[in-house]
Amino acid sequence: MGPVTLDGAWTRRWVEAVAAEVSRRKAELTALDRAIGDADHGENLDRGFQAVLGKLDALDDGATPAAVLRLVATTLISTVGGAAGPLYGTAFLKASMAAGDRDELDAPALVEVLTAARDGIVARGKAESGDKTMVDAWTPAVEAASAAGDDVRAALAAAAAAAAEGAVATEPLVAHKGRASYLGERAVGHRDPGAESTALILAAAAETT
Amino acid sequence: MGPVTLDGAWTRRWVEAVAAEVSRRKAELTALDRAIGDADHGENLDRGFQAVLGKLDALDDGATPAAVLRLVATTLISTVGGAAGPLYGTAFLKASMAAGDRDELDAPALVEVLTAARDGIVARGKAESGDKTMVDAWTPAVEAASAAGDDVRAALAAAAAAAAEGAVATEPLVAHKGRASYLGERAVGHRDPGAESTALILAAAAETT
Amino acid sequence: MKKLINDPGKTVDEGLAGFAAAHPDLVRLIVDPPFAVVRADAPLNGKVGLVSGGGSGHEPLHAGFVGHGMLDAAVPGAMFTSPTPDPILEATRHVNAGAGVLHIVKNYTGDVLNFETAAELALAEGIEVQSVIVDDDVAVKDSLYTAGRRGVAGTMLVEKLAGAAAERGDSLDQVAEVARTVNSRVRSMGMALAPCTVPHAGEPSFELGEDEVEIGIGIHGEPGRERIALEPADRIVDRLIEPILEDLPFQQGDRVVLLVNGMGGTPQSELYIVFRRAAEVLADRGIVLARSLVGSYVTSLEMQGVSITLLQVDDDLLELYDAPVQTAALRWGR
Amino acid sequence: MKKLINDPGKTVDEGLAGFAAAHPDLVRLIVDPPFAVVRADAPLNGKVGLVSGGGSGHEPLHAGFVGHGMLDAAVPGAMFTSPTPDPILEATRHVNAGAGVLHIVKNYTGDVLNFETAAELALAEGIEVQSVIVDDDVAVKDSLYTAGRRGVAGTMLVEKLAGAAAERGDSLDQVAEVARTVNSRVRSMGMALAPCTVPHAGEPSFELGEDEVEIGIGIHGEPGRERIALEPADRIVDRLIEPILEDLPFQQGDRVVLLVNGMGGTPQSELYIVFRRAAEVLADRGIVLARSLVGSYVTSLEMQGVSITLLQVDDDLLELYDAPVQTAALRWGR
Ligand SMILES: Nc1ncnc2c1ncn2[C@@H]1O[C@H](COP(=O)(O)OP(=O)(O)O)[C@@H](O)[C@H]1O
Ligand SMILES: Nc1ncnc2c1ncn2[C@@H]1O[C@H](COP(=O)(O)OP(=O)(O)O)[C@@H](O)[C@H]1O
Ligand SMILES: [Mg+2]
Ligand SMILES: [Mg+2]
Ligand SMILES: [Mg+2]
Ligand SMILES: [Mg+2]
Repeated sequence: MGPVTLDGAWTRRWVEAVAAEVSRRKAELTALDRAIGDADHGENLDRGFQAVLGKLDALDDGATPAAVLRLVATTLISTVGGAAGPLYGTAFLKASMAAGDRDELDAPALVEVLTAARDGIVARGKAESGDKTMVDAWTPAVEAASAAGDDVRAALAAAAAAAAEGAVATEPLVAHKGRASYLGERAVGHRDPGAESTALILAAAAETT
Repeated sequence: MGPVTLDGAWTRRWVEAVAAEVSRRKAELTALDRAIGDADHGENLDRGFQAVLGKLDALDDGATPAAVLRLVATTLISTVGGAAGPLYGTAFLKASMAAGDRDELDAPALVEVLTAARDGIVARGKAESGDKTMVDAWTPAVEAASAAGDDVRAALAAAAAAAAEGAVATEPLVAHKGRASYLGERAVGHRDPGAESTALILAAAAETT
Repeated sequence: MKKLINDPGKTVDEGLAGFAAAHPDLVRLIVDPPFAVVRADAPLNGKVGLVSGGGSGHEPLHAGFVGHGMLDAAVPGAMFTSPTPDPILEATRHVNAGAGVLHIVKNYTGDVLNFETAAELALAEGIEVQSVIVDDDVAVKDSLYTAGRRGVAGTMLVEKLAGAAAERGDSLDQVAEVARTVNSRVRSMGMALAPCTVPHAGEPSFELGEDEVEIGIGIHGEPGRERIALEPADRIVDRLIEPILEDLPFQQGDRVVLLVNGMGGTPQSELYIVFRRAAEVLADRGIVLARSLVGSYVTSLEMQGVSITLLQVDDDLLELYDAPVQTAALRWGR
Repeated sequence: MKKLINDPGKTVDEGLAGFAAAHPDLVRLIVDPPFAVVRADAPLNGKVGLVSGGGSGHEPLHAGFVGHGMLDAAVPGAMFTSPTPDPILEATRHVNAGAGVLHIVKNYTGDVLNFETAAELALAEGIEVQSVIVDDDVAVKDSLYTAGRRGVAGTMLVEKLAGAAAERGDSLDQVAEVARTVNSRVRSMGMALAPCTVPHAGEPSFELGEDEVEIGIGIHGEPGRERIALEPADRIVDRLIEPILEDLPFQQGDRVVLLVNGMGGTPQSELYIVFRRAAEVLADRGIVLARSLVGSYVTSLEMQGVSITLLQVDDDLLELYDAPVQTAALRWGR
């Protein structure tokens, strides 16, 4: 694959890819949530990203990454609801603020953006690593991206791989946050739906050219 | 079998046999009622005849057939409820009145008693033959008993056989009375539960020695 | 069968004991002979007494409607089985305050026969009794070839309006007349998505395939008019309301009370989806929605389904509908 | 999945449209942004506004409690999903009459976060907002290792008593104090015999074997504390009420409101069987049954099951409980 430039157009393609993937894997995400939650995570995210799709067209062609991210943030906040709505909403909002007025993101900027997103989630939801939440996909992703060096493509790939592993690694955990925390030991053996959707979002980023 | 005398003791044995049979076939009667009614006929009769059993002991040893029949009548009226309670209650009440102060019933008296029971049911429920009710077991039974001549045992056997046939013969009918009448054509193919319980009651009489 | 019960044979008794324990301000329980639920302050001097009853399993009907402005006594039978004459007679005695007693009887052979006997026995004791038979269910053809229409959800409106008439001091004749008028102007029809299970029977009253619904269901788990494939709610509402509208018939300019009644296991949101369509149909016909009532009032245990009831009202009936009522299941104005 | 719905994606909207059509005397519907149910006569000059809300599927909570003496607005989210901040903010604006607005929030991560955002936005507009988090469910351990106790059926008592306080003219601080006091004295626990099916999901939220029940169930179809073999109702009541009694703890001589709440698909007779045993346990402990409430108020669609709630009351709280309320689902005193 050629060199990738994470400009506004890329950001838009990425968001479109996320929307397509969420739609395709909606039932799977909801099934994860049925096991240890309330069976709506796929439905919630799909409602949100479909709304995002509907609003992307209204953006300027030359919109910056930050502008796209902000649109995602406000749309998720006003359409998703549940826990994931404010958490992902905050993540995209903080990401947008970190992106600032840059026209494109290089590797260090990407790390800043991912870090801001993760910190936003932690600030809102107060989850720590190992609490069996989406944080368990975000934190390894941030760390892997930082360690990946100056190649933004490599950073994205590393983040996606780490998020995927992080999601799998939630399976043996007892949950301490979110609905799954009501279950105690009974949550063991199930993957956290939010961690899985985070892996999906970052995988879509790595695959977006 | 030896000659039978339908005295008070016989009447009591017959009622005990009915109670035992209703108890044994409760589920079957209820299943018939489930198909074209409300799934309680076996339960209703069993509640009633169990109550009768509980009161039989209080009767004098020398109680006449009428006294036993009256006890059955008042107990069924006050414990069965539904359609079958008043109908069987009236049947036993009229039967008791027809038995009068006789110490035992010969064949003509038996025919009088059965006729009174049937007439009581018709007077209360207004059903005609062919309406797919217990009347379709009672009427053939009364006719067969009248035609059976002077042997009371033969009269009982004829009544039981005719009631059983009458119950089977309700199967192809559309109902015009009781809950099954709500079903129209959908009642076709099902036996009327009340006709079946009438057959049971008369079969028990034929078998009581 | 999974139920919150102890002994299947004791569900009615224990449920009533709980009911009486929860509402001592409204009712007391007569337990000998078992069972009747009587208004706590009965008999009320000079007031006509209202008694209804029938098989259990339709709660809150009838016990939930005992109280100021509605019934004076409710006589519950065994599950889905009309009560025997004894408790009906006993309830009649308890609520007789010298002005006579009205029996409100749903039209089922068993109910009619048992109330008939009780009324005869009461008359023999010198209690003046009148009976009104409720038969609002248009799912059943009223003809020589059936036991006649069943009494279903419209019964609660007969009880409400006749109860209000009694409360304002109407005579027995007048209260009976109100009950008959309401019965002549009320029509209902119901359907089921899923059957209920009577505790002592242990299995569902009928079977429905994964995509089937039963139209014209009764409230005793007896099968209905026809079995059709599941359809959208709006279409089902149309199937229920059309025969109702045609029957009276209800006409443009009529004012109605619309009762959307859950069969016991239906979520409230679905009742309101049904209500929405029913109100739309009425508006299309130029029929005026005077009052609305949505809830699970005349049920069949945990059956899933709904019934629609329309009552044609004039100013008098509306005044009776609006009059204060204070019962466990229906309450307004006090 | 058999339901009385049209489009699974429209059940909430259509249900609300029906609700508003049925109760124009009590509420009006704000549809932009969709959706909030607002008291028909809001804003009421000088009165503190009460707003609650949460995922749909728990009807009559919260919309059924909008009206005189209870909520000023209810904000329903998608099925089992907390609403977003926009409609919460819009509802807050509508009921603000200058005396401030109280948000009553069930303790779920999503509800807390979305109400938090709405409250911040409202404050930024100059509307005084306070929030009370309801967390009455003793099935969940309240510790650093969980999201904390859930808000379940006790929520309706918080809404009732805080609503009465607002109606009598209490200030925002006072109303919030009443809400917090009620929350500190109310405890609940629930169980399920059978799960519900969220329309868009199309399959049950969890599976239960033919003889299994789920103890400590939440109201979102999320699994409970433990799964046990079906037991008699009395034994199940004991399992629910013991942890409740121990928690506060409730003690001899305490006066309580006992709420037996159906989860949506439970027949009323079973609720009263449960009530009977619960009242018996209280009597055994010398706890005084001050008031009783039995019905399906805080539900999970058609889930079969029950929850028990105890609220410890004094004269003040009892006065607030008894104060007139006029809403679609709870009504007395007017
Ligand atoms: N406090 C929290 N911090 C971080 N993530 C959380 C927190 N609570 C829940 N989550 C995430 O949200 C996901 C559930 O989202 P969703 O199902 O859409 O919301 P809800 O739980 O309100 O139904 C969980 O799988 C988890 O990853
Ligand atoms: N009008 C009637 N005349 C004669 N028999 C009747 C009449 N109505 C009902 N029955 C009989 O009663 C039986 C039903 O009894 P049961 O199930 O105990 O009462 P219910 O119908 O009230 O549940 C029917 O099978 C029928 O034989
Ligand atoms: Mg969820
Ligand atoms: Mg029957
Ligand atoms: Mg019956
Ligand atoms: Mg949710």
